[in-house]
Amino acid sequence: MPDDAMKLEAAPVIEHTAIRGGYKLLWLRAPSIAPRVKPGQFLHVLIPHLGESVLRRPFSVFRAEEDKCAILYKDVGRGTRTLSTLRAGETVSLIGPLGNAYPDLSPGNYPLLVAGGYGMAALYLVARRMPRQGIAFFGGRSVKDILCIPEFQELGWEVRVSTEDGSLGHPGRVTDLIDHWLHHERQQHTPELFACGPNGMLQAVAQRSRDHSLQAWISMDSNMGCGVGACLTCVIKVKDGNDWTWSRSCREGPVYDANHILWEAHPTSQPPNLPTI
Amino acid sequence: MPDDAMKLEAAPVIEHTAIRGGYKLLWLRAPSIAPRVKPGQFLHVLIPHLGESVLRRPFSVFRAEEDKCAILYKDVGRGTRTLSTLRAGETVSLIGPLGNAYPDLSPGNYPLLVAGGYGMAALYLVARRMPRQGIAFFGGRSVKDILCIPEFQELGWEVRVSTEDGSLGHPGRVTDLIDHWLHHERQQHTPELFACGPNGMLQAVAQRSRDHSLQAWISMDSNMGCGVGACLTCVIKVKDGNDWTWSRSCREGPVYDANHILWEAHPTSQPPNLPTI
Amino acid sequence: MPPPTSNLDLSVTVGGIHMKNPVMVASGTFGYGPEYADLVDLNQLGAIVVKGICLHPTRGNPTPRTAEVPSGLLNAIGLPGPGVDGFVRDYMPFLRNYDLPVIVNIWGKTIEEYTEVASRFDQIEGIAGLEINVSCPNIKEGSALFGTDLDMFRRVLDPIRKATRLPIIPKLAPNVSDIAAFARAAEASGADAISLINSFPGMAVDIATRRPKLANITGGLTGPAIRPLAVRLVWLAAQAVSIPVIGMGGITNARDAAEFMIVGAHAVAIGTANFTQPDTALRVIEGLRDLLAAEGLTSPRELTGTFQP
Amino acid sequence: MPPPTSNLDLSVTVGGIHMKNPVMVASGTFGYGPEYADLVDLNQLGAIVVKGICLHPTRGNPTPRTAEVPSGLLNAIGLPGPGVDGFVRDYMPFLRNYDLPVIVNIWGKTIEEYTEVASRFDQIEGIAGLEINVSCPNIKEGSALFGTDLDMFRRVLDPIRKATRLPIIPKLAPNVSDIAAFARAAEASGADAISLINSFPGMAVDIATRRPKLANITGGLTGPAIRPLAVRLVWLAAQAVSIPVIGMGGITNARDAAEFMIVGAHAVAIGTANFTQPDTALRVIEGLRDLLAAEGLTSPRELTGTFQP
Ligand SMILES: Cc1cc2nc3c(=O)[nH]c(=O)nc-3n(C[C@H](O)[C@H](O)[C@H](O)COP(=O)(O)OP(=O)(O)OC[C@H]3O[C@@H](n4cnc5c(N)ncnc54)[C@H](O)[C@@H]3O)c2cc1C
Ligand SMILES: Cc1cc2nc3c(=O)[nH]c(=O)nc-3n(C[C@H](O)[C@H](O)[C@H](O)COP(=O)(O)OP(=O)(O)OC[C@H]3O[C@@H](n4cnc5c(N)ncnc54)[C@H](O)[C@@H]3O)c2cc1C
Ligand SMILES: Cc1cc2nc3c(=O)[nH]c(=O)nc-3n(C[C@H](O)[C@H](O)[C@H](O)COP(=O)(O)O)c2cc1C
Ligand SMILES: Cc1cc2nc3c(=O)[nH]c(=O)nc-3n(C[C@H](O)[C@H](O)[C@H](O)COP(=O)(O)O)c2cc1C
Ligand code: FES
Ligand code: FES
Repeated sequence: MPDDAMKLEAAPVIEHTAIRGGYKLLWLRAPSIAPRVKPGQFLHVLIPHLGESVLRRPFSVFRAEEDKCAILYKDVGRGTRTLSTLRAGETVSLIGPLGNAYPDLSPGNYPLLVAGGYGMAALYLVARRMPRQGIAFFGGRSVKDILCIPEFQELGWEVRVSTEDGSLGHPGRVTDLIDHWLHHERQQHTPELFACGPNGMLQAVAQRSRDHSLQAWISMDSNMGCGVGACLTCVIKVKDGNDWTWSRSCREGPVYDANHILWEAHPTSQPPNLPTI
Repeated sequence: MPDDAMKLEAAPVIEHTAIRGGYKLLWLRAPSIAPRVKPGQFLHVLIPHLGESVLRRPFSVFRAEEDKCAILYKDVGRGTRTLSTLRAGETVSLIGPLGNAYPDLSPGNYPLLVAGGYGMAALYLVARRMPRQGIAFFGGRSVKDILCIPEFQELGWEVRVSTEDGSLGHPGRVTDLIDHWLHHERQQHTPELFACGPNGMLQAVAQRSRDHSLQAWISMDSNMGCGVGACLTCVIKVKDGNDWTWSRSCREGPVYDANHILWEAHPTSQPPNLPTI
Repeated sequence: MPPPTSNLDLSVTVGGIHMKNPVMVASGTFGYGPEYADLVDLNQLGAIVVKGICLHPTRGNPTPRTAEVPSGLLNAIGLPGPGVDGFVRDYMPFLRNYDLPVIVNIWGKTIEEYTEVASRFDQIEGIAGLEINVSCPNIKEGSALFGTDLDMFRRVLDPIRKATRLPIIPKLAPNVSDIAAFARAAEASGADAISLINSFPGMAVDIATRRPKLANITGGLTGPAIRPLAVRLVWLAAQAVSIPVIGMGGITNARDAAEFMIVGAHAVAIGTANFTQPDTALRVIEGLRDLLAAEGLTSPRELTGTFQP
Repeated sequence: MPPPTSNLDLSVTVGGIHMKNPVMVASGTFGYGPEYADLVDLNQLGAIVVKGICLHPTRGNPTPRTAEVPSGLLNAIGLPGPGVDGFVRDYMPFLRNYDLPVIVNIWGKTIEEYTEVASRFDQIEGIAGLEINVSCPNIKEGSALFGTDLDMFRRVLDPIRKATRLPIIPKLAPNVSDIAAFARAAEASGADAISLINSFPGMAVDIATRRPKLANITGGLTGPAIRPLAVRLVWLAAQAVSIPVIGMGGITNARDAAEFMIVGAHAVAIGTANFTQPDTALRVIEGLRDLLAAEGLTSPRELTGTFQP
């Protein structure tokens, strides 16, 4: 079996605990998958007791150690709400490891992580495996959207936070922090960006990478069907020479060079919030 | 609200325990329903986490005390399997009390209960509320289909058991026991039968009631839709003078005079067992 | 934070029938009224459409009559009922006690029967309108469904229109290639509104016995399984006509109802969901109120047809 | 206690295509072969039907391309693909490594395109047959679907038949009032087998934005939601023809597959369920083996058409 082959595995729940802001941490025993996970890859999870649902749900790998791996997920809808009722001992069907993972840091480069939402989960494994520590920029609406600061700090990373409501760190956008660093602290560093978060944040990162000609890697979130490259649901519009093409974010992605994304196909605005009716 | 009005109630699970032979006992807190349940009535239960299912499932009331009631059910399929995962504290949507209940024992009559399968659950409440104790005849394929013997005995009922494989009590059919009683023990008694079980057993009871012109009440099991009389799914073919009519077993039933049923419309054979594929 | 809802009025008028709100209960899923009255305050419903009625009492199909399937229900009840006189005698006195528009779903085996039933109801006090169920075979003419043959569809509607002054609401059958043509034909025949969709023909088999799960072999599929099919058909029908459209098919909550209204429905009907949760219609009404309030809208009409293709 | 299964042989021959077992994977749900090869031993499948191929490379629809609905999936992928040459170049070398019948699902925008694609594949080594996807609009003639207009259906099949010696398997579209007529037309055109059913047209709306959940507005409904509809259509089609029928629509396990075979299917295809459980086809094969063994049957043919209406 090639080391990068995906596997289908019934993974017992080891531990399932609530973090902050509606996030939960789910530890699974997956000996055929966990040892081979690379940072930025994801698992395609069949949520149990979701009888009316035909699709799995993709989740980035937050931790992967020996035969165990963990996902950090937020209750945003039907599937994740059902997932959150899972008890230790129950098993979950996984497909993984999936996706292309973040590339290694280029020699001599200085790593900057940019995370929003579940991006903090996706990038934590990047931080753990990175040969060199750098700065992690976290952005969110408010303090409850900011996760894992101590975990990143324990790894020796500096964490800089911004919240739109100012409830933690800099009041405003995470890109303010990045811009400030680029203009006043960059010095001789050649930064390399690793980003995961809402499309709006990713596009802003892509903008910086163009303006300052920096290498930036971003993980795109798109709805997925099969997760393995068969259904062509998850396609992202990317540059292809002077032309463009659809790229399967479950196979060729989810991680892309920020400058290859054609954003017009990927809305960056959030839909309005409705009352739960 | 008339005393017999049905109610829709979200009932918290008080206790959920496994009995024998795949049966489970589920205690629910249902203050608006429990106090008004009559023996033979049923609850229409919306099974939680059964997202692909549009129908409730009917279950006879096994116990009803103050604001609590219990059902005794067997895992026979998708819904009951899911029901069996329910934990204390979760709530279940109930409609009840439903159906017409067993009539009171006619003065001077001697009560005989005839139960197969979940009929032991349905008839236990009859036994509890009966002004006078009699004999309870239980039939099943094997010992694991026989439930609640001690519970009936505690109420002062004599319990006579038959199993087809002879693993408990008389080897054979429950009707053998009834016939024996009718021929050798009846003496001056005017028996009145209350039966609940597979159609085959109920038809055999109807036969006895015709042959010996005995009053026999039987609870018919039919698939149900609405449970309240609106959808016309649950109809039973019954005599109507010299003619016949469809009777809604969720409203006019499930309890009928055994002599009113037109059996040709109600198969008494069990489908063959298949491997679970 | 929703804006003040004081000026929000849920009432709608559909084909001349005034309703407190746009949420009805669908024919065959709510009986004739009394069945659910313990659980649902009938005065809160937009309207009730009673189980299909034909000229004379009918018994319907043998059992089993329904089978559960994924996210849906197959039914072949077979239109049992008390007939016109039985319905008027047994149920109208009860229904007249409520402030509730009563829409009678009618059917027949021949054009003459449809016409006769329509004219009989024309005389009855307390009936708000007639929904014409055309998903039945014409036994006189080769048993094609009145609702899948465009010519027969027209030929049954014209005499019904002449036979009654009551609002008539043809209920479209789903298994046609061009739903818009049937919608236009209904409008041309003088229908006051159209309703859709009726159940989709389907079947299920018991693999152990090799026998159909319905005594009638085939039956109609309803419930959430058909919602995406129904939403599309309502969208196509609503674009084809200017009379109001009543949308139904798998509605379980206010979000589902809003989907139908956004693509062009003026009112919606709750069917199979009544069996799952008898108070579905009431929860849909509440949810629509919250949705309209949250968006600062003052009437369901402001939701109807707001689809942005 | 199942009897000895030694004499049980799962193999079937459908339209001249010999398969180890009657379980195929459906077009568009299993890619071109490599995508699931890590998870599923392709040598165990009855056959693979690859994603739809037309003459030239195509890009397909904008996103979003799928939306989950109750017990089903809406898709409007839009038939992206590498074209005939790209497919032969990029995937046939891989597929030839397996002992697996390769059925190519072909489509076109005009009758000429269909014919051209069919004749091109006639020359390619390692192809077992062609499934003809007629659920696409004829852009030359008013964009009615080839699969819903009986005349156009015939007119596209006849030249395809002449253009190739490979077995051809027209794949019927579901949204027609008389499926039997299309089945008979396929047989009359010299088809070696028919397959059904393709996805049902549907749509879903995001109520917050009022926009369709699919960029294409409408899409095809698949998955368990459509199974009762598909079983009925397969039953009707199988009674209408004497060529073999390949049944599909919402199959998730061997019980579902048996339903299709009992009503007349000689083979079945697994579609959407591959996304839920990639090993579904393998589990269906095992389950059918157990079912046949338990009943003492020696071939899937003994299950086909055993329906007792
Ligand atoms: C590569 C990748 C990695 C991800 N990693 C994480 C993670 O580590 N932690 C985390 O909390 N979330 C992660 N997500 C997002 C997660 O997949 C969705 O939140 C989840 O699928 C929502 O499912 P639901 O049923 O709860 O929501 P639904 O009720 O289905 O819908 C709620 C929202 O989720 C979106 N959604 C629904 N289905 C999918 C799907 N199949 N794929 C993507 N979005 C969908 C819908 O568009 C909708 O906006 C990741 C997504 C991708 C594509
Ligand atoms: C009045 C009445 C009282 C009952 N009381 C009890 C009881 O006290 N204890 C008990 O264990 N069982 C009782 N049952 C039977 C119980 O309702 C069924 O076992 C249950 O509905 C099966 O659901 P399921 O989803 O597990 O099975 P499914 O997977 O749905 O099917 C398994 C079997 O159950 C039958 N079934 C499915 N749905 C229904 C339905 N809505 N109504 C009736 N049968 C159905 C099917 O025909 C099939 O044979 C009663 C039934 C009736 C009509
Ligand atoms: C058990 C049952 C009985 C029905 N009876 C009728 C009927 O008598 N006349 C009619 O026009 N439609 C009848 N219908 C169709 C419904 O009115 C409605 O069109 C259909 O169920 C779709 O809505 P739903 O998916 O919300 O159930 C019936 C549906 C069910 C489930
Ligand atoms: C994502 C997706 C893509 C599909 N692509 C094709 C296709 O290219 N050609 C075709 O004939 N059918 C296509 N289909 C239809 C399937 O082959 C099958 O007919 C349908 O999905 C019904 O089976 P199911 O319910 O098991 O999925 C596609 C279905 C899906 C879900
Ligand atoms: S999700 Fe199916 S191709 Fe990516
Ligand atoms: S179950 Fe609906 S009428 Fe009895």
